[in-house]
Formats: sequence, structure tokens, C-alpha cells
Amino acid sequence: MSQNSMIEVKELRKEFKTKFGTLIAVDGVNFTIQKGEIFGLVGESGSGKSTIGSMLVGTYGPTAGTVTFQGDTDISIPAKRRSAQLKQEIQLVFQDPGSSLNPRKTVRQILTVPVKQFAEKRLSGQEMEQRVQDALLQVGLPIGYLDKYPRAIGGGEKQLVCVARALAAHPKFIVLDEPTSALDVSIQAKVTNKLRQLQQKNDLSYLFITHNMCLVRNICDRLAVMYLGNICEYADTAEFFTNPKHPYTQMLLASIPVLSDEEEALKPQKIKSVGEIPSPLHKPSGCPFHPRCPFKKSVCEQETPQMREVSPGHFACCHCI
Amino acid sequence: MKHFKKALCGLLAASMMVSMAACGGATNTPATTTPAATDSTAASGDTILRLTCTTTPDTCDPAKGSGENDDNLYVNVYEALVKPNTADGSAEPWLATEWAYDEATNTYTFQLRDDVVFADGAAFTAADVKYSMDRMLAINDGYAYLYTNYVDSTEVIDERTVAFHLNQTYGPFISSLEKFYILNATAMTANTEAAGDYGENGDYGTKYLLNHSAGSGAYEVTAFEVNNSYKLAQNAAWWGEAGEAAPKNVEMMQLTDAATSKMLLQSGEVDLLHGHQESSTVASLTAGGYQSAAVEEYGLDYFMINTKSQPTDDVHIRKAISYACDYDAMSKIYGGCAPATGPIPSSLWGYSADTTQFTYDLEKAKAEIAQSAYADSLASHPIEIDYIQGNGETGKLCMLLAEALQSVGFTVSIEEVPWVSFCDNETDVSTSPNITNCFVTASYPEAGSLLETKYASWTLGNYNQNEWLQDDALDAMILDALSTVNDDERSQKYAEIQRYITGEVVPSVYTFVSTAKPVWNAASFDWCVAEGNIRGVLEWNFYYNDFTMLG
Amino acid sequence: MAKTHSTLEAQQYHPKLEMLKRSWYKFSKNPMSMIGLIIVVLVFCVTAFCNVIAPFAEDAGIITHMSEAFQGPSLKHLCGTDDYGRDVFSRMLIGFRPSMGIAAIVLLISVPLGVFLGLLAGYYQGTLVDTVITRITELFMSVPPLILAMVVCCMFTNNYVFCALGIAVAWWPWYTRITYNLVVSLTNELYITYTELSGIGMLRIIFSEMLPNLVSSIITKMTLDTGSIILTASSMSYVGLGVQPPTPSLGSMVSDGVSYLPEYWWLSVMPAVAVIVIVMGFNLLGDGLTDVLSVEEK
Amino acid sequence: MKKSGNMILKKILHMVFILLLLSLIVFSFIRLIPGDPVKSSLGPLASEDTIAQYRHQLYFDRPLLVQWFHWLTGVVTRGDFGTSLYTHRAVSLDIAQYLPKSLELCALAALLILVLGVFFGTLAALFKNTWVDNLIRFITYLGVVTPAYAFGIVFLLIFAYGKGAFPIGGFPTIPAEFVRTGAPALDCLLSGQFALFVKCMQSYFLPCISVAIGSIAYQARIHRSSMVENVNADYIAFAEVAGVSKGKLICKHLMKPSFIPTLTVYGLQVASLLGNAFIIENIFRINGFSQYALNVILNKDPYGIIAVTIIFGIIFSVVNMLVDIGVAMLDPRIRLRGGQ
Amino acid sequence: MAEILKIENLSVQYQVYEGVLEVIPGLSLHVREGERVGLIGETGCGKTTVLKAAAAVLHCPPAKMQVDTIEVCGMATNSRAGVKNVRKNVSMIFQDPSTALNPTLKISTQMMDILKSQFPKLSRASYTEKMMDALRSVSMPAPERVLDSYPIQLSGGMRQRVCISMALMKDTRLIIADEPTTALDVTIEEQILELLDHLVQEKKKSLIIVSHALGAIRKITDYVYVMYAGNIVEYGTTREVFQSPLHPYTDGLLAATPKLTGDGIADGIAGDIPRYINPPKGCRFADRCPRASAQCREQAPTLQPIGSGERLVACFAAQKEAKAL
Repeated sequence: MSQNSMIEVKELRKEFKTKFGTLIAVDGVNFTIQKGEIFGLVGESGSGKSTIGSMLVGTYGPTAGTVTFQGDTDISIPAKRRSAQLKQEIQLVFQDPGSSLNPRKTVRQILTVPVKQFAEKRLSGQEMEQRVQDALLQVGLPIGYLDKYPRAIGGGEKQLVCVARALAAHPKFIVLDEPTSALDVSIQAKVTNKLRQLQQKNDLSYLFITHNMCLVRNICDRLAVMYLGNICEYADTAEFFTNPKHPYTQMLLASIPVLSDEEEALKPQKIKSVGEIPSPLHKPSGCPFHPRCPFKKSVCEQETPQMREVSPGHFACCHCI
Repeated sequence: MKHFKKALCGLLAASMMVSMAACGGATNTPATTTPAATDSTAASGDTILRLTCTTTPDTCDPAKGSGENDDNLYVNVYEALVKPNTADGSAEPWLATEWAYDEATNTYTFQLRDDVVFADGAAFTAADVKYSMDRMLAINDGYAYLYTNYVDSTEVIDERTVAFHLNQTYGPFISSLEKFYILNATAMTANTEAAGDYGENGDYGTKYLLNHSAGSGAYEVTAFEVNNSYKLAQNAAWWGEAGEAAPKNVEMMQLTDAATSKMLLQSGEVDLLHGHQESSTVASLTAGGYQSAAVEEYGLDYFMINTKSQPTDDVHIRKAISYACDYDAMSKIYGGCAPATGPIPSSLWGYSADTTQFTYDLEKAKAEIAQSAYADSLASHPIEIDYIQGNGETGKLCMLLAEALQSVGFTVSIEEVPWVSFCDNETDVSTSPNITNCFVTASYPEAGSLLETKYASWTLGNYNQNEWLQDDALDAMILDALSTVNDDERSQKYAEIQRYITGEVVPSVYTFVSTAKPVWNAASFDWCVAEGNIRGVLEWNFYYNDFTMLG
Repeated sequence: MAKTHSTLEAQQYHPKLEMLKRSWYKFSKNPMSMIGLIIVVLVFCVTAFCNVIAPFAEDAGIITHMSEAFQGPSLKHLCGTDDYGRDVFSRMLIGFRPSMGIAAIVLLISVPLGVFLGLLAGYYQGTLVDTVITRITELFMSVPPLILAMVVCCMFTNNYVFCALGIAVAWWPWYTRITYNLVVSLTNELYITYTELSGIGMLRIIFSEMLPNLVSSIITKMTLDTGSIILTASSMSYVGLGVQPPTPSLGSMVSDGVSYLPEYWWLSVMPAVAVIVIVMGFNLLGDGLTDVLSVEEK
Repeated sequence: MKKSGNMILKKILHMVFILLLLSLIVFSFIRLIPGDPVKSSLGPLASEDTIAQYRHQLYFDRPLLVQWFHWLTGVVTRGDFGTSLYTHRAVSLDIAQYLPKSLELCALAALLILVLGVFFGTLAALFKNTWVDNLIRFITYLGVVTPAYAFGIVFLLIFAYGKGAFPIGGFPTIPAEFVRTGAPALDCLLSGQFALFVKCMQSYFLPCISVAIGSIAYQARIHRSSMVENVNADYIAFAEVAGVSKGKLICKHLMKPSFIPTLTVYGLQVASLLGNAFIIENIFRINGFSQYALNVILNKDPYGIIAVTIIFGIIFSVVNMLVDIGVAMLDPRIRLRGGQ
Repeated sequence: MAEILKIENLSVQYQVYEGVLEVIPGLSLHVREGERVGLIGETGCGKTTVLKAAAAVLHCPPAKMQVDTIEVCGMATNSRAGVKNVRKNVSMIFQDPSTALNPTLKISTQMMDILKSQFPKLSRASYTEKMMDALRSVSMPAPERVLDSYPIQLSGGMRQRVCISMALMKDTRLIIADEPTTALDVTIEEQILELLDHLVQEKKKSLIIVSHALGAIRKITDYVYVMYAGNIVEYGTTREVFQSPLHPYTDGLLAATPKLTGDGIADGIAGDIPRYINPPKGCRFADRCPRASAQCREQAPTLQPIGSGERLVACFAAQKEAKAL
């Protein structure tokens, strides 16, 4: 399995010191992303999903636990200490396309940065231009965009430029941190489909971080659902949506506002959303979900449940299973 | 949003709430205004005379100050053994009734008045004189230089007799005593702090005198704020005869801003502007119905030429400068002051008319330059002219001179220098500029005073002497003159010195007689100046006891 | 693909030029900004050519015409003559020079220094470098600029270079602070995060990614500051610090003229109006720039 | 509450540190002065001995750090800032004499800035784009670009002929028995002399306006833009729809958040008031601290300069601290995040 | 049924630096008593502007508004009395609860000011009781603590509950909700929608809700308007519109939304909304429309009824198709 794995995360933990105490953003998380797969990481605000993404790209290192890249490289270190090759191979697309492009630079200048930085040799001007154009064409934008400033292009196109910038580095693995949540629905579709296409064409692996279950349903191969720094459930997409186990997952699915009766039928019916998400600063004892869980037992308050395999490749973390 | 108008009233209240408290931390200060010794709380019938000057004294201590504004205060609150005659400035009795000189022992013996009391009622005795002289010499500031080199000791012979033993003959001794103000020894000792710079004498009462007076004069200090103002009230215990309509209270304010003083006089907040008012101010105020007069002092305006720096070390260059000076124009800038004929103003005792005089003549100036060693290298020897910042219109004088010098071929620069830097520069010959402009007045009404301060080597290194003469022959002449006790002989020696200076050394340009231009509101008071009785010693014009308040 | 490339070249599309054109268009639509610009251009022209423009340029030197003193404004002397009989208008124009010179020196010193330290402190946020620079900045900010400038100017030589040095000493911390704040907000921008994660060198991040985003704010501040510096310098020359007479400076002309108020009002009023107009010009221009740039950022 | 106490304590410690550093820097600076302040202060007649003795007395012949430390102990233990070479007495006496009235002047000016600045700013914002707004904007523009001395002179000219309503020649005399703090108006209030108090306030009127007017204009501009920004905020629309009365809407819901930027700018304005007041103090014959500062600087009086800079430093730091606290009080976001 | 809100031919322009933004060219809509009406639209289509105009909080300037009719409960709103009437009958809930509450005032203060305008003279205790009631009615846990808090101390969901409770404190007939759940997490969104639905039904109020989240609209509305670039392009009962969209924009929008069924996503709608400065002369959607014809570029389509029921669409192609049928 490790031969085939792109990212292997073991007992990953991240704490932040704040003025009000320690914030446990990620609390012992395990998962594996296979080569050539789109792995979805789903959760609501404060679940720690973006923190995991940041650790993978090296914004900061974890407090504990390991992350292994391609089976042998330990990447539980911040980007500063990573090799140039690693930086090239793991790329990142942010949520907010507005802030991820330098407003004072043209698209050409923006794309030149990774092309130059990650080139295997010194590039001539001609080669550089060629590669920059390639990157842009890959995401389906016309060459004319090279001389535009980010301000002059639409939100979806901006996000595509971000993708092009990531691709220009020729990565193997891309962390997509809510890549479409700032976009309108009509534009989101185009970006999502482009991402999927590029993944297949370039044999990439993605970590797709989002809060949108429907999107995950349509793009990811496998997914994990997080709640307050823990993974609750972890399965193949199809299996997951037909047979959700964890009460939180069910609640999540049940809450989705859908567009047709057909979809309505797919939602778990017997659970209703209640309660608030607690602040990660005041994480409940035992199972973090217990204050909102309709199936709560006394053990849930005291003991943290362990991850269990409920069916092959389908894991859930709940005392009731 | 148009109907929000009503709410605006509420706004003020809201913004008041957030008012600043930052500045609440005022320190607990010792009162700088002193409690009045007598009933000086101004009742409605009391008259008050309000004046302005450019700088009020730093302290009420007569051993510390030596400027015209200091004198103005001292003369009203203290009294000396002798005072200048209102006509020619020669010494006449004041606290002393008579004196005698013993040539053999070089001792002056003074008989003192017996009817004098200080403001606190203590009687004036010889001990007070001794105390004041000892203190003066110990502090060695202000006018002490008049006595340090001469007075060996002071002896109390009896309660009404005091003797000064000199260690060398000193011609103008009696005249110089006009600046020796007598302090109330008992009051002073009572108010002396033990800790101080004067050994067993502690602080010698200097702290007390910062804002109190301890004299026997017609007035006493009731409030004193450094660099701002002081107030005087009539001394109820004064032994003399208080003027019938003399002001009961006097307030002197410090004002550096000419515009403000002008406005204050116009708005009626001030009665009299003291000192050198600019001619345009005088013109505009007199046009508005205010009075002004020219009060000649025992001093001159000098261009002091540095005789040790190039190119002014050449006497021909100095002569050229003297010829390049447009005396009439300069005097006109100051509203038409009497011209100077030599280093001594004609009204001063010891003046001699027998001097070499220069007139404004650029041709002669050029001729002098041609004779000088710098005839061919004027361009490479620039001349720097300095004047004191904020010192009336001396800048204009310098400008006129500079313009003329430029026209005869000099390279000239002018600098306006703050007072402190001006003094700093004068402490060393290398930092002294080629020419400075400054007024200098005599400490006592005699030519010797000016000659000594202006040209003697031992008074070198200050703003009064940019000439850096260091001329041994001249030093000897001055010393000889000063130690001559006989008046006629001394006067002749002074004349000889003046002849020598103007004829051979030419160290300075003498422009015109220093003339104060007080402006006053004639409706509020009458004084000697208004009557044309101008006294030669400036401060005696401001002897408030002689004022007549009107209305 | 080669085809698309060539068509692109044929279009001669210059994005920078295009951006400038747009900004200029927006700027030119605001009459106040245009007035500001015109004033500033005029001020620069006067500064450069005052000796040519001034009808009596020699009046700035050692010269007197006592007989012509205190003449009111006339065709010959547009702003009258002063107490030396010199032409107030000419002296005023020549007085622009020290004011502008001081502003130039102050900005030349304080902008590079302040911006550099600000960039450094901002880039090394939270480290010792940051702390040290921030503390030094606070230190210099805690004394009023005018006082600090006067101390420096008085301690050394009283001429306009030291006057400018004095003001610069008081002025740079504000550039450090504005740069620091801008950099801090920039580091939250994801494109900076991206460059950091990509392992791009610190100098390149600072100069190629951050600086272009700061330039507009700093230029705007410089424009507005030029006005404030001229005001400060005129306050200093009002109390006799800075330019030495007889060379004219606007502040000292006002203070010299005050004692002749109200009869000879033109001595002080004219240079005071000049100060007001110059400062207003720079402020209007600065505000105009702020408008254009803030719209652009949206 | 304990948290905010800690915060203030921390700020004070920080302030003390900055001030110590400031004094050390000024000390080293003073040593760099060309020329000899001691010599020139003693006047032309002083002998070399006297100068040497005086220099020794002032610690000028000892190493910098020794001198600084001696000065520091003096300040801390006795409140002794050394002896001024300009007034020839303890600097602390000078401070006690000059500072109170300047502080009073600045406090009154600060009040004016706040009240009038906020008033005109609000007026302009509420009548945005009407003639009221345009007029206020024009006037405030003039206010910002006009040097303070110009205002001083204009007022002087106008009121010199007004004869008395607003005196231009300094303060009325406060009889010695009423002097407590040295700040004339405050002393009158403390001793219940209301007639005299009114006179003091009349004397303060013109200088206050002259000192404050530039800042008032600037403050009004800042407050206007801050208000305009907030008028369009969602919460104003929300409160409006929810039925909050107009008066409350403006005075409370709009004013409180608009005050946050206003207050920050206000702090800077107030902190620099005193440093900029010297020309006005001179014109209106208020013999205050700013004027004193100018004099000690012009006279190169070492201990005076040090004391003056330290006092300015203290005022700046204290004002800034108060503003920080004020902003934290207005803005719970700052308060609840623990001062960040 | 009486029309609670009626807007006819509303046009709004904004004067900005670059020129005039013609945000809304001419829009009509109505909400009848007891109806729950949705307004679907993406970023920048002018939906918030419409709502602000309806609630009489659209400040002019900067906006320049012209309208034939704008009535709330049968009374025009363009007078002082009209505004008073609006305040009496309309409450509004904003998109972002973190900006809709004044950050510098405590919740109790903000609620109190609303109460005071309604009940000027009550005792402190009864005010508090009313506030507690309001909070309890939105099932707020620990209402005492909430009252004593600043907005920043509350989570997003709690803030939105507070906003709703404040909006419901007045007994109004129309609730205007501007994207009330966009800023919230999905489980919280569900709760808020439920709450809103419940309150509206229970108190028999009318509701107009704006959102770009189609699912949310579908969940709680009876009728829906679809808005594009300042125009209403389609109107009908929620059911019909979602099942059989007529306008190509509605169609594209629905197709582009990822579904729980997981059959992939359609490629969405190409391009961006047009600029509002000098907008296209014809149909504003023409540039992005797969069915656009020359007519669409020349002439702006108007809303025309389709079929028998209350179905309106502004598209030449759809109108033709319907006629053909």
C-alpha cells in the first residue's frame, strides 16, 4: 500500500498557543492519499481541515505525528526546510483567488515565478515564454490573458490562473484548499471540471479541502469527514454517500439543501441538525461530537472513540458502531 | 439623512463624554509668586503701571545681573551708596552722605545715612554694606568685575561708617559704586540656605533672591516669574519721599514679539513699551496717537572688526570698512540717532572730540584697499558679518555695510546668529567672524568703562570685543587711566586713548549713539522723558517713583 | 500557438501603460486633483526657474533699496516691497527653493531609510529584528517632530541642510510604520504565502512581490508629506531656524513681516498665502492620488 | 478587569523603557554638540576655574554613562532633572513653572479639537454632498494647509481692536494664596474664584483656538470619512429597519464605531499639540513649556533639553496609552482579543 | 390576496468614479400576504439593492433610484409617513450576521434600542423580559449570557439567531431576508432555515428571501424570482421553476449545481456578468447564452406569461418555444 501512496498521514497533531489557552486544531489524524486519486477532506469551520492542508504544503510543521510523501520522504517539516524538489512536487491552490494573485503583476509575471523557480536549468526568454503559455493554455485560458492584470479578469478565471501557476511547477500532488467556495455556482462548475480533467491528464493527486458535500460527491474518489480536529469517517465516495455511519456525517448529509426530490431521497431522514459547533479552544471531552449527538451514551462523554473499519475501506470513529 | 438635524444637539454631549484627561497630571509646584509682604493686594483705587521689555531678569539678585533690564529692576527696589547725577551722570550721594579718599592707604571711607530702613523695617547699617560687597565678590557675577580687581576688603568702622580698602588705585571707583546695590544683611542671613556653593555662606541667599527682593528702594518685588513678568508694589516703609502720583504697582512683562507688544499697547493692556522699538513700530504707533521719545544712552552701536583674521588684520582694510559705512543711512534706520565721532558717545564723561573721523566715501575706501596687502586678493578673502538674531534692526545695518563692501570689491556674507552661538563664537579668536554688529553701553557713566570693556585684553573673549586687539600699549594706557584718581588727569588720558584708537588702530566702526525708543500711552501717565528731561543713565528714566499716573 | 503569439505582438498591448492611462483618466476627471496637480507643477517650475521668473532676482542677495521700502503692491512690485525696499514677489518665488529643497532632502533621506527598515521589520515579523526596529521607531516618534528637528538643527549648524536633516530624523519613523503595517497586511495575502512556500528568496519577495504593492501608498504619503514638511520647515524658519538671511524663506518672511502689521500687510500676508497655496496643492494632489489608487484597489 | 490591569501595567513598563532609552540617546547627543554649553552659560567673565568647577558640578567631566546614571538617580530619587544652564536653576522648578499652564492650554485645545472636530465632521457626514458638507470641507481644507502662526496672527489682529473681550496679553494675575498647581484656570476653580476663572478662560480663548484650529480641521475630516464609511455599514441599515430612533441611531449606533479611527488620530494630534505650541505661546504671551522648550534648545542647555524631550516623551506615551485604552473601551473586538 | 410588497419598474443607478452603474434597469416584483417568495441571483446581480429599496434603507446618494410604484402594505414608501409605515411592517435580516450587528454595542443595548422605539416607557425588568422572550423564541441557548455579550463573543449561528430575534421583535407583516445563511456552516444553515420557516408559518408572516444557494430557496419558498444582472428573468412557483426551468440562465444554474446523486456537473455558464457601465443594449444574458439569437442582442426581452399559471419568463427563445407548443 505504501508503494502506491502519495501522502501518508500518521497521528498528525497540531496545537496553537493563543492568549486564551492551547487550541488543538488537529488531534491525531490518520489517512492515506493514493497516487492518482482525489481525496476529499470535508468539514465545517473549525474542523481543522485547512490546518492539515497547510501542514502538507509546509506553512508550518505539525506538533506531533508524521507525514510521508511518496512512501519515503518525511515532510512533517515546514517549507523552509524542504528541498527544492519537494517544494516543486507539492503545490497549492488557495480558497480566495482575489488574494492569491499579486494585483501589481500581469498574469505573465505571475506565471513566470514558478516557471523560473522550478526550472531544471537556466531558461532562455523564448523557453520561458513557451512554458508560461503552456501553463495558461493547459487550464483553457487564451494567451491574451497573459498581459492582463488580475483585476481585469473574472473570479473563475483568476482561480484557473492559480491552478495554472501550480501546474507550471509540474507537481505530483496539489492541495486544493476550498478552491471553488468563493465562486458563484455557474463558475464553480467550470473550475471543478477543469481540475478533474487536469488531474487525469497529468496523473496528479489532489487533496481537495471543502465544506461542500455535493461537490465532494461529484469530484472525489475517497473522502474523510472531520469534526473538531478529528476524522469521524473515512471511505470511498460511493460507499460513503450510500451508507454513512457516523452520526455527524449523517447530520451533515441531512442538512444539505438540495434541488430535487430525487436527491432528497438520498439524504438520511432520521436525524436532524441541532446544537452549535463548540470552539476548538473548549473541545468537549470524550467524543468531540457528543454534545450534539442524538445517540449519545454515557461512554461518549468520557472516552475518545477509536477509528474502526466498518466495512472494507470504510472507517468510522464512534462508540455506537 | 436630512431629518437627522435634531440629533445634532445630542452629538455635543456624546463627544464631551470622551474628553481628554491626559493633561491632568500637573505637578505640585512650589509657588513661584511670592506672598506680598505688605498690603499689596490691588484695591480698585490703586494705580498700576504696565510695561513691556524684551527680557525680564533671571533673578532679583543684584549680584547676578548686568543688563539694562536688570538695572531697571535694581534701581527701583535697591539703593546704592551713590547715584548718577541726572544731568551729567557724575556720582552724587545716596545712601552715603559723604566720602573721603586716603591716598596713602588707598582707602575710601563712606559716611552713611542714618534714616534708612529696609522694606522689612530693619535699619540700614555699615554691616549691610560689608555684607553686600563680600557677597558681590564671592558670587563674582554681574557687576562684580568692576570691583574684583580693586577691592581688597571692606571694613565696618562703626554703624554709620564703612571703608573699602583697595589693592590698587582705581579712578572711577566712586562712579562704579552706582552699580553696587545694598542688600538687607539681616533678611538675607535669615533666608540663606545652608547647602550651597559658597562654603560657610551656604547659598548666600541666591535662592531667596530668585523671586524676592531685599532692598531699601521705593518699590519691592511682589511677584516674579522668570522670563515672563514681575510685579512691584510701593514699599510702605520707604525712607524717602514717595511721589505724589507715583504708581502704586508696576508690572513688567517680557515680550519678544514686536507685533504683540504693538497690539497690547493698542488694546490698552500695556502703558509703556520699554527699550529699542523698531522705527516702523514707532512710526505706526505715534501715528495712532501714542508718544515716543529718543532716550540716548551711554553707549554706541559698533561694527567690531576682527584684527586677527584675514583680511581685516590689515589696518587699511579696516579703514576702508570705516569709509564704506553709510553713517547717515544707518542712523536713519534707527530713526535718526546722534552720530558717533569716536569710541565714546559725546554725553559720556571723558569724551574727546579730538579723534580721527570717517565719512561715507567709497572712493576713499577703494583707495585704502589699494594700499592694503589684500589689494589683489580680495576675492579669495571673504568677509563674514554677524549679527544677533532678534536684536532690533542690526540686520539692516549689516546689510547696508555688506552692500557697500560688495560694491568696493569685497566678497561678503551675512549671518544672523542666535544669541548663544554669537557668544560662543566670541570666546575664541578662530571662531570670531570678521565683523560683528552690537550695541555696548558703559557700566558707569565714564569713558573708562567703555574703553575697558571694549579694548582691554583682560576683558577679552566676549561679545563686547570682536576686535581681539591684544595691544599691549593700549592695555597699558587703559590701566594707567583707570588707576588715575585725579579726574582731570584721567580725562586727558581717556582722550589720548581715543586719539590713539581712532587714529592708528581703527578696530571698530562707530555708527551712532545707542538710543532707546520707548513708546507710551500719554493718557495713562506722565514721566521725565515726556517732559524732555531725559536722563543719561537709561534706567534712571524708569525710576517709577518719579512717574505721575494720570486718571 | 506561434500564431497567437504573433498576433499578440501585433496588438502592441502594454499593460503598464494601459493601467497608467486608466488611472490618469480617473484622476483627470476630478477637478480638485487637477488643480492640485497644476499647483504642484507650477511650484516645481518656479523652484527650478525662480531666478529667471522673478522680476528682481537680485533682491534675494545682499542688496538694499532703503528709499523704496514699504511700497504697496503695484504693477512694478506685484506684492509690494519690504522693509529693505526689496521686491516681495521676487523674494517669495526664490523662497520656494529652500522649502522645496528641504522637502526633497527630507524625503530623500527618510523614505528609503524608513521604507527599508519597515520592510525589514515587517518581513521578520515577531523576531528580534522586528522588536528592535519597532522600539527604535517608537523612540523617535515619542518626541514631537518639530522639537526633534529643532534640537538637531540647533545642535549643529543652523542652515537649511541641517534643518532638513533634523526634520528627516523626525520623519523616517512614520515611513517605517506605514511600510511595516502594509507589509504585515501583505503577509496575510496568499500570493505572499505562495512565494514563501515556493522557496523564493527573501530579497525577491521583498522587492519583487511586496514593494510594487507599497509604492502607490508610499508615493501618496510622500505627496501629502511634502505639504506637511513645507509647513514644518516654515514653522522652523519662523523662529529663525533654517535658511539664513538675506536669502529669503517663506516662514522667515512671514515672521519678519509680522511686526509691520497691519500697515504693511503684504510683507507677511503674501508669503503666508504662498505657503498655504503650496501646501494645498500638494494636499489636493495627494488626495487625488489616494482616490485613484483606492478605486484601483477595489 | 485583571487582564486589562495587566495590559496597562505592561504598557507602562514599556513606556518607562522607551523613556530611559530616549534619555540615554539625548545624553549622547548632547555630548556631540560642538561648542561648550557650560562655558557659554557662565558668561564672558567666568574664569577657567569657575568653568571647570561648574563642569565638574554638572558631571560634564565624567564618562557619559556615569553622568547619565547620576542624572537618572537624581530624577528617580529626588525628582531632580539637573540644573538648567539657561535659567540657572533646577530644571524641575522650570518644569513646575512652565508645564502646568501649557498643559492646561493643550488640554483645553484638546477638548476643542474633540468637540469641534467631531461636531463639524458629523455635520459634514450627515449632510454629505450638500452645501453644508462642501462648505465644511472647504474650510477644513484651509485649516489643514494653513500654518498655525498664520491663524495666531490673524486672531491677534482681529482681537487687538476688540479691546478686552478676549485679552491677548497673557493671564490675569492669580493671587499667590490661590496658586496650587500653577495652571491658572485650574487654580481658580480649585479655590472657587469663578470671576477670575472666567477671566482666565477669556485669556485662553484665542491661543487655544489658534493652537487647535489645524487639528480641528484635520479631525473633522477624519471623523467625516469615518462616519461616511459607517453610514453604509450593514448594522446601521439593520438598526434602521429594526426601528431604532434616528437620534439613537446617530449618537450611539453610528457614533461609537465611527469614533475608533477618530480617537486614534486624535491621540496623535493631542500628543503633538504641545510641541507645536511655541509660536502661539510666543504670540499670545503665554510663557509656557513649549516656549521654554524652544528657549532651552536655542540656548543649547543640556539638562533643559533632556528634561524637555523626556517630558514630551512622557506626554506622548501617556496620551497614546490613554488613546489605546479609549479605543479598547470603544471597541470590544480589541478588548476581548486581549489587546491585539 | 393583498400585496404586501409591490415594486413596479424600479431602476437604480450608482454614480461612481468611472461613471454611472446601471445596476437595475427596471424591475417589478410583488409579495402577497402570507407568501414566501425567493429571489435567486448570483454575486453582483443587484438583489441586495432591491431589498434595500424595499426596506427603504437605500441611501440616495450614492444610489439614484427611480420607481413607478413601491408600496408596502398598500402604502407608498417615498414619504416620511411611508417610511414610518415600512418600519412598522417590515423587518430585515442581513447576509452576514457579523456585519449586521454593531460591533461596539452589547446585544442587550442593541435590542433595547429597538424595544424602546416600540414601547417607549416600560420598566427595566419588562424590557429584559421582552428581550429574553425574543431570544428564547429563536431557541437561543443561555439567553442571559448572550444579552450581556458583544457580537464578537458569539458564534456565527448565534449571531444570526440574534439578528432574527431582533427582526422579529417588531410585529411586522413582511420579513426581508438577505442571504441569511450564506455565511453559516451547513448544519447551522439547516437550523436557521428551519427556524425561519417555522417562525414565518407560525406567525403568518410574508417572507422575501434572497440567496444564491438554490437549495435553501427551494426549501422554504412558495414562489421564486430568478434574477440576472438587475433583471428578473423568470418567475413561477418554486416547484415548477426547479423542475422545469425555462430561462437558459436558470437552466444553466441548476445544471451547474453539484448534486447529491453524483452524476458529475455540467460545465456551467461561460463568461461573467456584464459590466453595469454601458451595459449591453439587448438581453443582458445574451453574451453567455447558448440560445442567443440576433434579436437577443438588439432588443431586451420583457417578462411574458407562459402557459396558464403564474409563470413568467424574459427570454425570446423560451417565449417562442411556449408559443409553438
